[in-house]
Amino acid sequence: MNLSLSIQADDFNLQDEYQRLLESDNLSGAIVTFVGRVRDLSVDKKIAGLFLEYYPGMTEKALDNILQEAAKRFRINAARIIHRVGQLNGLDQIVFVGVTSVHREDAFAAAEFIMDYLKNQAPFWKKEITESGDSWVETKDKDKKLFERWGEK
Amino acid sequence: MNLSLSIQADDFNLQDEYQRLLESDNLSGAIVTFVGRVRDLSVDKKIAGLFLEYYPGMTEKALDNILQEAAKRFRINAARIIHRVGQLNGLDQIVFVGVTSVHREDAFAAAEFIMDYLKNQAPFWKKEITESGDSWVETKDKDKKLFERWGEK
Amino acid sequence: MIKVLFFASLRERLGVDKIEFIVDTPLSVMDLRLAIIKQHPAWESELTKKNLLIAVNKEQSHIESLIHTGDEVAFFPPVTGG
Amino acid sequence: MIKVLFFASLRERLGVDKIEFIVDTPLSVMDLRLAIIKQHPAWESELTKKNLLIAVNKEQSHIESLIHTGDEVAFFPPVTGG
Repeated sequence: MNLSLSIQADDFNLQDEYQRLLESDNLSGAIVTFVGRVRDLSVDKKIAGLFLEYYPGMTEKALDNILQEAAKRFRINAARIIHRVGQLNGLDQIVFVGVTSVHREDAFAAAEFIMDYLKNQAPFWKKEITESGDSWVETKDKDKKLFERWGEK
Repeated sequence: MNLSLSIQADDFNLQDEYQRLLESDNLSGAIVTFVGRVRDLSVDKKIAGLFLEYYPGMTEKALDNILQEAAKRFRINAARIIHRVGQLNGLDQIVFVGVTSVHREDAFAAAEFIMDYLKNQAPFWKKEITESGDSWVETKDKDKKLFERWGEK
Repeated sequence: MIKVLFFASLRERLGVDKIEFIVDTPLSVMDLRLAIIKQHPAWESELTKKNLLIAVNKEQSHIESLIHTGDEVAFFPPVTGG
Repeated sequence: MIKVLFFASLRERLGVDKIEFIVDTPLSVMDLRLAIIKQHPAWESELTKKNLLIAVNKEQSHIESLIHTGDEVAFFPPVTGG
């Protein structure tokens, strides 16, 4: 099982991450990736950018827990999470999840599971930077609902 | 709505397809991709390769129907299918599906829906090429079950 | 005239990918199949297989679908793409 | 000694990211919070917000969790990653 994660300021490249997932994986015929982008901030002239804060040490632990839980629940061969932190602009890539599996339904389910858990369980906080001051982004109830569908195990 | 498809002998590059999906899309914060690979044929020494046959004209129509149906059922901004045909080897990329959306649950659902329908509705036939002759691959009941979960609409 | 296409394993077993068939239309796919079998009795077991799929003018169809002159009818085994 | 961390909007509102707190242990997170509020009465409304999350030693925890000397406790608002 090849589980890995990275919390980084730098951008990532989908093709590089895809190849890394498959590096030593000759078993998987199904590869699902998810990329999340910052929304287009240019439509709201007041917002100059985003700032992502995290809790060093705990955030890594939380992401690792999510990966371990996904590996327990689904038949997967590899999974990777990248989450960016620090200053981000509109349409910047912010999060990557990649999963490989023999079974496409497991690859899809694991990737979606990881995203739902990450949105609810991983200590990241988003701040909008505006001319008139900064404002922290509030949690969406929608993400909580998406999270709850997976239930306890 | 940016829906496109390609049936081609050539390989594809995930990064190129990802960028093409987002080319004129400033709305989508969620991008889901699926890549299917031929399984590792080297474990079964008898199989020299695969050959993919299709029904020119009808296969394109079927893929377009799948894209239209996905666009009706889910809130998506762009979707693309690539399916390779002709001679393929073990671990070759064979199918790509990419979907963009404002909502990550729609991006995931649409990509999975497209794959389930494609596996059941698109006229492609896989043949295994062996030293002792060729043999056509049979349909898996599993794919039928995955397809049926979407119901009629 | 009706164009009739065969694909994949069916095409290989029949040894032909396309026949042109002159028949009174409109008729159902089932009647067309009967007419083909009358002309090619050796094809009966292949063309009456339960899991065979049918397309008319490149759209998935049924054994009851009506066919008209100039239509393209295709018979093929279950699909195995992706 | 207990290390207490604050993150994001909570950190900004309190104006401090970390305090070190000497208190008799073991005690619950709830008791720790009471002790902090006793020392910083102005923080009461922030530290008793219903949606505040708690971590002990970098693992998500509860208001009833027991804390021992040397532990690291964190308070933070709901997360908004991805």
